[in-house]
Amino acid sequence: MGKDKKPKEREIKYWQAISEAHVQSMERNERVFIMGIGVDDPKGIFGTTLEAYKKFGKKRVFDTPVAENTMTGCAIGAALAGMRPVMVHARNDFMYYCMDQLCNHAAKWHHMFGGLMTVPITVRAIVGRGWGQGSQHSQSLQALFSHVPGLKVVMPSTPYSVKGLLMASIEGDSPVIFVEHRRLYDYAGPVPEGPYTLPIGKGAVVRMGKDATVAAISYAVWDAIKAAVALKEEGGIDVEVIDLRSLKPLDEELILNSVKKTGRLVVADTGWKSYGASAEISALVAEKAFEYLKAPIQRVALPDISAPTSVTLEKVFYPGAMDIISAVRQIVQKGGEKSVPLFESSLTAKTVYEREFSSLAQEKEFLGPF
Amino acid sequence: MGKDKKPKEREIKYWQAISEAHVQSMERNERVFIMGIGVDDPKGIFGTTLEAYKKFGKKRVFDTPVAENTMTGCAIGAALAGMRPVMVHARNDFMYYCMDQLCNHAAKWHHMFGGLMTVPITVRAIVGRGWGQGSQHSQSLQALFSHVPGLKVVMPSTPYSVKGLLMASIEGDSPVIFVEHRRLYDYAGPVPEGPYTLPIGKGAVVRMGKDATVAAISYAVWDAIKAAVALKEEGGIDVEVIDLRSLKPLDEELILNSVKKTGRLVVADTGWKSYGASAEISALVAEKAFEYLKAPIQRVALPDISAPTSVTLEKVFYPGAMDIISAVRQIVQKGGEKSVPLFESSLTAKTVYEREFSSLAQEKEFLGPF
Amino acid sequence: MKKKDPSLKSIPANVLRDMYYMIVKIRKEGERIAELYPEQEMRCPIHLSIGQEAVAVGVCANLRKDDYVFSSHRCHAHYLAKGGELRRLVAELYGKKTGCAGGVGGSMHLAAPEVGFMGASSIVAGTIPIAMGTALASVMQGSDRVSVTFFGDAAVEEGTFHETLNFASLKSLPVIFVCENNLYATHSHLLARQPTNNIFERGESHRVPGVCVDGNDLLAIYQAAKEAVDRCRRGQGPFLIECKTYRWREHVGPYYDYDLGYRSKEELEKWMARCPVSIYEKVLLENGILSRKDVSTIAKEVGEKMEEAVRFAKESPFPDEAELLKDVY
Amino acid sequence: MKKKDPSLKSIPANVLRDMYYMIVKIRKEGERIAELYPEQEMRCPIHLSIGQEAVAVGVCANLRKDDYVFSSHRCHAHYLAKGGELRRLVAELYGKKTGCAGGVGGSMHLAAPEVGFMGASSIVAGTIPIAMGTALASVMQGSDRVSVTFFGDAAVEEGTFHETLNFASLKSLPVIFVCENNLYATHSHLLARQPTNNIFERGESHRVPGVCVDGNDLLAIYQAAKEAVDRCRRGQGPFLIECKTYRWREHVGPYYDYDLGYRSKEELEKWMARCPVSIYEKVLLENGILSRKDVSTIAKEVGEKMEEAVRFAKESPFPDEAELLKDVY
Ligand SMILES: Cc1ncc(C[n+]2csc(CCOP(=O)(O)OP(=O)(O)O)c2C)c(N)n1
Ligand SMILES: Cc1ncc(C[n+]2csc(CCOP(=O)(O)OP(=O)(O)O)c2C)c(N)n1
Ligand SMILES: [Mg+2]
Ligand SMILES: [Mg+2]
Repeated sequence: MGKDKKPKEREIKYWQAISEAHVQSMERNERVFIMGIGVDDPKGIFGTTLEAYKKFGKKRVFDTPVAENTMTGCAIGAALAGMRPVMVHARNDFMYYCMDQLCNHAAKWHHMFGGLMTVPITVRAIVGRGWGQGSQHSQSLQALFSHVPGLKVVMPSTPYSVKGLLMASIEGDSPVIFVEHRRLYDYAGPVPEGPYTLPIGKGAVVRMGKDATVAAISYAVWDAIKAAVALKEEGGIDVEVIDLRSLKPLDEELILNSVKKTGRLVVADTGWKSYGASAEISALVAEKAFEYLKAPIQRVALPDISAPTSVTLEKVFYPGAMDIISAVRQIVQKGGEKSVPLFESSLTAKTVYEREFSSLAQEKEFLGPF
Repeated sequence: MGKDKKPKEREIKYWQAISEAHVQSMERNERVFIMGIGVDDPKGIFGTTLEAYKKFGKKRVFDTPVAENTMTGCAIGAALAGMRPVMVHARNDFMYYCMDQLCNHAAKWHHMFGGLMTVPITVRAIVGRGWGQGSQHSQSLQALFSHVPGLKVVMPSTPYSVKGLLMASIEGDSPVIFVEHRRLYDYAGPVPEGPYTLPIGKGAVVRMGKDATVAAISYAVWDAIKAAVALKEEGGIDVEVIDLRSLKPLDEELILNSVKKTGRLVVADTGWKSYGASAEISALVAEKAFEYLKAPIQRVALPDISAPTSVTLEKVFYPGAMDIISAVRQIVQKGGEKSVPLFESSLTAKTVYEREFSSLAQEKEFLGPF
Repeated sequence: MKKKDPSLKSIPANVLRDMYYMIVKIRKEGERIAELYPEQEMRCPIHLSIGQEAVAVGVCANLRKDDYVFSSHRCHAHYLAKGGELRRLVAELYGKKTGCAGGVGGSMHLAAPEVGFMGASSIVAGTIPIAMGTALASVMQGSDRVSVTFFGDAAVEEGTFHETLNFASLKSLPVIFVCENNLYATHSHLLARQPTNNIFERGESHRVPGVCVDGNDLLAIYQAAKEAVDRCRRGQGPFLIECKTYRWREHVGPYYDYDLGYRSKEELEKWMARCPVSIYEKVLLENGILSRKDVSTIAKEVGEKMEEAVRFAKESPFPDEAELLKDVY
Repeated sequence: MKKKDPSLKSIPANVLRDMYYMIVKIRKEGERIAELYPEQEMRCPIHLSIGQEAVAVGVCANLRKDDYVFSSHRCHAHYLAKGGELRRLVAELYGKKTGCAGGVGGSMHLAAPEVGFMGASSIVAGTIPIAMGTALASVMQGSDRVSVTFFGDAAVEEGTFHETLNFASLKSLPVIFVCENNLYATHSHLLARQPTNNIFERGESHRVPGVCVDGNDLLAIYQAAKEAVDRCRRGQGPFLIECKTYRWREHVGPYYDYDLGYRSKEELEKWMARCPVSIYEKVLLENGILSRKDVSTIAKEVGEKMEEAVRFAKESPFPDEAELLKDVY
């Protein structure tokens, strides 16, 4: 993909890449362990912890009570004592419970004591979108974590990057919130067999273009790619797609350089729009690449509503490739015109588009596990 | 101030206006009550709950255990059963503990059940900046609350608006996070004696100008006014200052209209810069008033670090009027130039400026209560 | 349990019969939903209470319409037992506009405030403090309403459970904590999460009395709940009831799951042999409260109601797009 | 307490003397800081432990340098008792570069990881689960280190306290929970926040044993802690020690505050009459472990050390601006 050297290895799925990252991290460093609700159960967090459990057993892969805040504090303490805990949340929605330990403690312990200690914890935060998960099981909370100094926020979109970034997170000395979108779990791609890390804070250009930049994150990268392909085929619009890979630190240079070239920006995110991650990318560019901008900056993100479960409402609720297409069209064809709010986009039109591009990714309706 | 009819009444302080809002809300509606750590103690949350306690006693103004999450859930339940609880946090930092009840429950209960129920709770969230409160006692977390759909976020800057908006929050049917900056508590201003409400979601132009807009919130409004006066006196730059008053809902129209007139925007916030409230205001304008913009949008906010306690570091850490002045100068005089990161601003220069403008507001060093 | 139960005397016959009707209805709902679920028209995760129905019925039979009830992800039984409409439940599962939450909430977010079923949260322990809040309101309003929250054995691991016990005890609030201890949280055995299986004792150091009852014995639950409700109405403060029971189907979804390996088929069968519906039916038959004929009449009626509800749900319209924005502020 | 204490025999004389030295040092630190604070050169909120010193000393005397200790907003005593440097503490209060946290942390965030004092949090109950985490690490690493967390009586109201008891008990972790029950949280009496004054019992239903000791009796604390530490080192799991004690000064700041009205002067005086330093001093004098001369020598030495520390702090440079960015990622 893009600037990364494309390894020629076998293809594996996103969830398998996570699994592999776990196993190899644990092989390389005996201080690494995994904890969380269900990590040792027969389903092993959508399969991602099964292999590690099989290999390293209950001592290094263990279940916890349902007590998110305390178990986070426990991970912090273990980290202070030299361990490298990986904590897993099957839904990031449950992490509201542990905001105190994450934000008042993990995030602050290093700086608050003048740099005396480090807290190397990795917190896997899964976004559960799909099959009517609804308001408390499908949130995408990266913006909250990105706002709090002292936390890194990583959000990979491909099997290749998820493995390299997870290994880097586990190896690094900072607390990392590692956000995984469940819809990516079945996506396959080339992944080197051996251990490797990717630098946290570096994004990647995944498709070159000159007319507009789409800066995207996680699952939205795939929507962006679909949109780019369609825009090229249909209207000859050349979109550059950036996979941000991490929100904190953010690869400012990559974004700014791209916008300096294209003069136009659409930001695509999986979270809510207002006060969301997309706002930061927009504000960055409005501050530091303003003079290159030829059109308003568009954001494609969730409307400011909690997620409904009904299938009809879900379809309207979630933006997709079509919303990115229409956002790009607006700024490329007639810069400066008011954008239509996402949720006003018509369901019918959307469905047609989704059928059209469904071959571009292995996406299919999620039917469980839940 | 600005567009509001300026009442000719007596002047009272910000904390007294809060106290009055409590008392009058409780007089008007017997379902209103106040709960929180220390609300009934001899110091009464910096005096704000003393009068209510004196008048209505322990039944309607009561202390709670230190259990933020549960007490928030308790407030939600009471609200579902027809009460109108006001919950007080002497520091908003403690609210990380109750994010689950606030964000997964209070914020969602109305929409998640298809509008069957409402949760009329008001949560007073005090920002504790001052006297070395440090990393866990001086955060300003409005951006987190603003991101989550279903919560209103109000953040008044004056005695007049704090009374009217607090009464509106208590009267309204939505959960409101009511953020009060402790540095404002001693600020005096005209406040009508009787009960009144101000609409949540309406900002105010507090100073008219044509060269640049400074959109500010809470304590930053005062810095913005100081900056505007200085810029006018020294360089003839005419700054329009907007007091946003609430972040959710946000008075988009007011901001956009001002920027359409001035063509330039600086956003001043009391929280961290990255993924903060200032990013949303910037993104809004970069999307909806792009064609009117003559210069990059600047943000004046906290650097992405947790607050230090040492007095020397605190002085550098907090931006002030001088940072707003320099942000405005950059975009008015030489649009498009790179901005200097706030924390690089020199301490000496800053101190000089602060002395210069100290007469403009009653600000003084905070020496307790803690 | 198969002997004549002296407690039967103290319970009016119509209450006994109503409870039977209700437990049969709840069982039917669970089984029919399990049958229909593989059609993939109910597009949300569904947690069935099959095997645990007695708890909801025994507790709610002691409540008035204006008492408050809250629940968790596994909430169908509680919704029905408190008087929520069956067809609006099923419509909600199908994501329809006529659902009890307008199709927005789904299976884990049922509500029927008109009968005091104030909602369910899919966040473990989420409604424990909220239920207490309604109890606080009752006290402040001078009413003798009682609040009940139903939750699983994992919910006691969340700190909010203890925080709530502390405050409820401090203020003597009329709230009853009903734990359905089905031994598992998802696939995790209780003893993998808690040092010992003694949930009913967890209130002791907070001065909240607790009892442990057979969660498959409707009458035992009814009696325990009655005592707790009476206490609450008299202003004597909160109460904790642990009901030992068992979930027959998988944690989420319609199937059996002993093949997964986290629990055995033997364990399941042992519990199925103690079916709460059969146990109760037998007592009523033996004591002449119900006849065989009543049983089949009720079965038939409940079956028809269920089919009617399914029809209603399937035929109901989906919410339209504007609905999504309707309840936003 | 004023009689010859049999427990004295079992404690080596040098330990008894070291504990005396430490309690005198901690008292001196508190009193001198209280004197200096009104100069307004220490620009951060300061929570003094005057009156509660015995707890820190009695517990930490049982710990090795490589054992872990955590604390809360009221942390000076624990920092010193675990071996943290006095002058770096004072420098931290003055916001100096030479402070134990480089002037970034302030009074509520002392740390000295080089002697196992792993930090303090100003969030009530914040370090309770973190301390448990270090205990988990010790077990995983096969070491016999023990972890201790000190907290106030309000911390047991936060759910994380119970969550931690549950997990620590489940895994038999070597962590000791030391509650300094000084009857108040800020201005709020314990019985306004908890149904009953029985903190040591709160672990029972989690199978965490607890004891309640006189928090002003250093020897009693020493003995209780010894037992708890031994248990932990033997792998027998967590322990809860409640120490009943009293804060002499205001919650935060250097003054007395009985005039505020939330507690009486009589109550204060009753507790001051049971000064933990005097009680212990008397025992040592009566038992010939210390002479009057030792007492004055120690007083003098401690006084000098304190003055040296103050001088060091005052003369130390402030951190420079670049410092602010140093430990950021
Ligand atoms: C805060 C939180 N953490 C984790 C989950 C995931 N989760 C859903 S159900 C469940 C198990 C609940 O077990 P229990 O309380 O015993 O209820 P049961 O399903 O057995 O009825 C878990 C852990 C959740 N919903 N909320
Ligand atoms: C989570 C949280 N809530 C509230 C506070 C405010 N607060 C600071 S100290 C304190 C009282 C603590 O009382 P206790 O635990 O008894 O300790 P003590 O001060 O008596 O030593 C409170 C409520 C806080 N620091 N953290
Ligand atoms: Mg269970
Ligand atoms: Mg106390």
